[in-house]
Amino acid sequence: MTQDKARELMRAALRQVAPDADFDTLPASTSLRDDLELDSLDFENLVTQLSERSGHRIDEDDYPKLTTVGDCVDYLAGLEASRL
Amino acid sequence: MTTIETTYREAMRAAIRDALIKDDRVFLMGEDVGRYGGCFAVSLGLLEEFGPERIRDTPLSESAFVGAGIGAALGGMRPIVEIMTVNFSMLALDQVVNNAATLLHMSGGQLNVPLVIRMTTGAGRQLAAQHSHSLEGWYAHIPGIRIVVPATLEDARGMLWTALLDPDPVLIFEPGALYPVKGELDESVREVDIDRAVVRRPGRDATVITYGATLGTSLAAAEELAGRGIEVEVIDLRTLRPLDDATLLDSVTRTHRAVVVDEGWRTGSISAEISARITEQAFFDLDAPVERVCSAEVPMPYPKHLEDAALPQQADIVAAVQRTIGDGR
Amino acid sequence: MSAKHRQELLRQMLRIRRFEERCAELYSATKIRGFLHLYVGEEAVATGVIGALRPDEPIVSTYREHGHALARGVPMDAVMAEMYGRSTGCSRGRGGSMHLFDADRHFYGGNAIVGGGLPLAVGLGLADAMRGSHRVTTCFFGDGAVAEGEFHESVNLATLWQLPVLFACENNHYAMGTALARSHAQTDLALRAASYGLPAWPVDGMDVLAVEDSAQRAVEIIRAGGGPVFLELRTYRFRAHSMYDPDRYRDKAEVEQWRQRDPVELLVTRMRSDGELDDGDLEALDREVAEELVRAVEAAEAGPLEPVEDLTRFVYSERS
Amino acid sequence: MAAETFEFTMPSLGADMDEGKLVEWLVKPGDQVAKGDIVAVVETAKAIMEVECFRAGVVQQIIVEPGTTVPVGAPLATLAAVGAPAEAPPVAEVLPAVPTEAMRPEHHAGPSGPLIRRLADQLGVDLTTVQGTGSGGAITRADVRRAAGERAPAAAAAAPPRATPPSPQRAARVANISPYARELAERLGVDLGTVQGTGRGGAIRVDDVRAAAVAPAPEAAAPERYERPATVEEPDAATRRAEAARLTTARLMARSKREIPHYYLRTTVDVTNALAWIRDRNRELPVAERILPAALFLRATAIAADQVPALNGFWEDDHFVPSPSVNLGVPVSLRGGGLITPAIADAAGLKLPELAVRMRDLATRAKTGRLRGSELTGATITVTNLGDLGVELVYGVIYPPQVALVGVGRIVERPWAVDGLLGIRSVATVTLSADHRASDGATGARLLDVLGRSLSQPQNL
Repeated sequence: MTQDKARELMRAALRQVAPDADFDTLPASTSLRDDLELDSLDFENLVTQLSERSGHRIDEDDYPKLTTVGDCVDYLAGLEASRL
Repeated sequence: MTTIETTYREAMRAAIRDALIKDDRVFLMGEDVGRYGGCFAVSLGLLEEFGPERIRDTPLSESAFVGAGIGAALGGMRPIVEIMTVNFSMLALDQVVNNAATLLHMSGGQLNVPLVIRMTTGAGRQLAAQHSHSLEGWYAHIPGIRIVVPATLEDARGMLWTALLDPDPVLIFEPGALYPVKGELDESVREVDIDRAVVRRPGRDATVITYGATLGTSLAAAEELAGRGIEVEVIDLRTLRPLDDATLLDSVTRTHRAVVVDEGWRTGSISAEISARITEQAFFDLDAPVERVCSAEVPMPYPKHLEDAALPQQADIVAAVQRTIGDGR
Repeated sequence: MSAKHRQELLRQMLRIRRFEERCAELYSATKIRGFLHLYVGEEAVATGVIGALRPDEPIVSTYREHGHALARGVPMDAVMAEMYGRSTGCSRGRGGSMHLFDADRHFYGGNAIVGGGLPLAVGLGLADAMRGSHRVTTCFFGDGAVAEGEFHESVNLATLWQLPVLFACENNHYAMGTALARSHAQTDLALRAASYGLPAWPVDGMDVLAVEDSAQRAVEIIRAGGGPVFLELRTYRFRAHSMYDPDRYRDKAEVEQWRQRDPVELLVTRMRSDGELDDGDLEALDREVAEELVRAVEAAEAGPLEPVEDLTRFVYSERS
Repeated sequence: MAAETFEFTMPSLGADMDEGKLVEWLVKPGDQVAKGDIVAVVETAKAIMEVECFRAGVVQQIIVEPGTTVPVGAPLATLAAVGAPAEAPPVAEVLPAVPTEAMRPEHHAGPSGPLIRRLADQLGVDLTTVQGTGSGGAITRADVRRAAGERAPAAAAAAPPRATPPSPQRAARVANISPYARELAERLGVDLGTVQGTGRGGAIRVDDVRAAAVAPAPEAAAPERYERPATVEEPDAATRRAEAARLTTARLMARSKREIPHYYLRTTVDVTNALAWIRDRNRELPVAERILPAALFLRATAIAADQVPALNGFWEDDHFVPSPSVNLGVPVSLRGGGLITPAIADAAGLKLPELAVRMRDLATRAKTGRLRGSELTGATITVTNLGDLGVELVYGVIYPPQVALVGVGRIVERPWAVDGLLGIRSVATVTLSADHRASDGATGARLLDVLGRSLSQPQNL
């Protein structure tokens, strides 16, 4: 999946969970937990959004790889194109 | 306008003197109003100026001299009958209720009773149970008479003449605690309206409705609350019958909260009537139940600390307003 | 005392007697409701006392007041209409039997509170006195009222201020169910009134001529500025206290004994013996009174009820 | 020409007399009666009275026998008139101007009191068809019911079955709302379901509505309660809502501290097995239904509250009111600040997976303001979990009128002895804040004990 597609997917998912966050202004290093103050429920909902939108089931084992916004985009880009 | 320094007592005396001068049908009758100068010195000096025919000391016969006042009014005079205090007025209740209030209606409109009865009311000077009543609310229950309560120097000076002009009986209740109150009075005041309540202090967050001696306490409570950012509107009823619903409702529909302060006992009181009228006519504007601050339902005790505990205090009014603003309880 | 005048006294007493008897019937037929206190037997008092008054001299009465109202000249149909509660009644139908009012005729009404009228009469007298007038205000009240505080206060105040008031005490010997001796330690009411320092004497209340004579003397004293006078008019009611009273507290013999001195019969006998009255005159009087009564009842029956919309009128004066 | 006859009727002997009982006749047919003679004795409610006849006549026929009660105006006897014709018309013929109740002739039916008449109206029974069995032929309630019963038995069957009586315990309290708050809510387009009440007993007040208002519609002339001096620009809706939420919580917490004597207990729980169990479960569950660790503590609290009912209910009017169901209060922090505490009803009956889904749904809707009004009230015990934010130990403040609150800290790795061997375990500190008016330490300890043990056997969560 291309970087842009991944970014677009992340923006859509994040708007569901943290509508007040303005995705375009967020640097890649923005921490989901600390900067965006997502609690475990918000994070779980974000992962659910990313899984459904990307068509890939993101397992709990990969959670550590999704600490910052940049991580998420890179993780998504690493997935092959969506199977949907 | 030029103002004079005077007391509530002197303002009322000036009003009586003024009326005696203006209309020779006017005369003052009551216990110790002449030679003694009035139990509360309101009629001091009037006997010397107007003579015993028009300043008439009566025997201790409330029923007879109040009834005689009614009869004299039927006979074309304009009597001012003074009952020393509301506490003794019960001896003349039959004449007030069954004759003064009733004759015009019962006679099919034939017999007017243009009579003014004045009496003191209220507690606050450790006079104990039999001398501390506040029963103006009883009288406000009776159709056919008007009930007014002057709480300011201006009202004390101006209400009497308006009452004397009224073709129907008017009872003026003077809070005994206010007689010594001193202040500035517009020298030109002769006659004031007795149909309207008056906003003594504008406000936004709650309406405190009161009259007579508790007006001062309510204004003090409003000052205290202002310090906490709560702007209270204080209304002086001035007339208990008829009640000026319009002024009350205009205020409550703006503030959405109401506290009624009444020195009478709360059961079947004028405060109960006001609360009922607000609920009946402004229910959908209320953000909290109407609160009432009244005297404790006890015969007034003699010792000061108990009398103070029984009477509506500033702190009680502040707490009541807080309850309407809502402190979560 | 001319024959013509005595005939007028008889006519007044007959009017009262027939009126009261008709009221009893109409009450039984539920035409008159509420309380009804009849004056049968006491006609001489109203006729004699009010006969001595000028038309503009105020009268304050009690709930046994039909005789006073008729004697003062309140029209019979206005009184009957009032008993029917019709708006053509003398109090607009609002007062009923116990509250007849006629301001134009200075009839300040019945009062259902025993003794309630006494202070009013003192006040009316006070108003006249303050304007230098010795016009007499007459207050009727019963022996029961003499036990009320208001009686003591009023007679004392009127005497203290020398007010032009005639205290006319109709002592019919019973305060509802309580005989005189069982409600007064001192049953000589005239003697008792005298203690307040005003002229007071008893009068035979069954003899209209004696009543008129006493009333005349009392009124002269008052008009001359002599202050109030108290008359104890000893009389008797031939019927129960009211229509609702089984009247078992009086024994029949006592009633019979007083009936022997029926005030109407007393005058008829006196006039007959003085050749002032023959059967024809009496029949004519009876017919005249009966016709007046029939007209009054018909007028009352036809009288309109006050519209409900007027219920609150006159609670306070209507601002012109 | 036959002599004119007239009726002697039952007289009215008092203002409140409707009927009278004829006790005795003092005359018999043929007797001569003069005007005003006493002819009979009548008994009323008050007394026995002698009754006079107002017209002279000769008694013809006795209509009513002694001992009979008849209404006022009913004919008692007939007499032949005698004496001058000019006599006023007999009373009976004068038409009553106002037909009084007593005068209107009822058919053959006996007299009936107002209550009987009202019952007849209710049951649609025509009284004139009813035969009275009471004394003097009076119609009794039984007579009316029998008449109603015979007439339409089917009607009774058609009556809807009585609704099952509400459960004796108090149903979950529905939020009250002040009249002005309701009106303002309509005017500002606020869905009352999203509003948390701060007034007495959880009542919704105008401040609560203002707080929930998304776009504050132009209120009527009334000036705004939070009127700021002109210099400060108007705060946006979210800030205003947070501010109100802050006020809501502030009032509730202040009341709690003022009224409730809290006592606090603490325990540390080994959740290693439980975490492993849910990790395995999550591998099979769809992402949207993954079980969050927080759900573990909700499930454990539900089980414990179910087994220790003394901590599950309300303190009201100076006594404890137990709740039949366990409704878990779940505080949810809103983005931008503030707290809202919806409740999961009947949590004890939900297994862990189901409870986890309910929790996620409720919390998500709470954050987006789409809760129903009923979900905001009725919590019987609350579980506050600050593990997310790295806090290890939290002593919470109880939500009045509840009597207990469970606090959950962060899950941390700690050295831990298991069967005598030292190892690294995942543990969390769980606390209990409880109302000492409603329960004592021993009861509180039992709840924490049950909670801890249930976490150690995840398979039956």
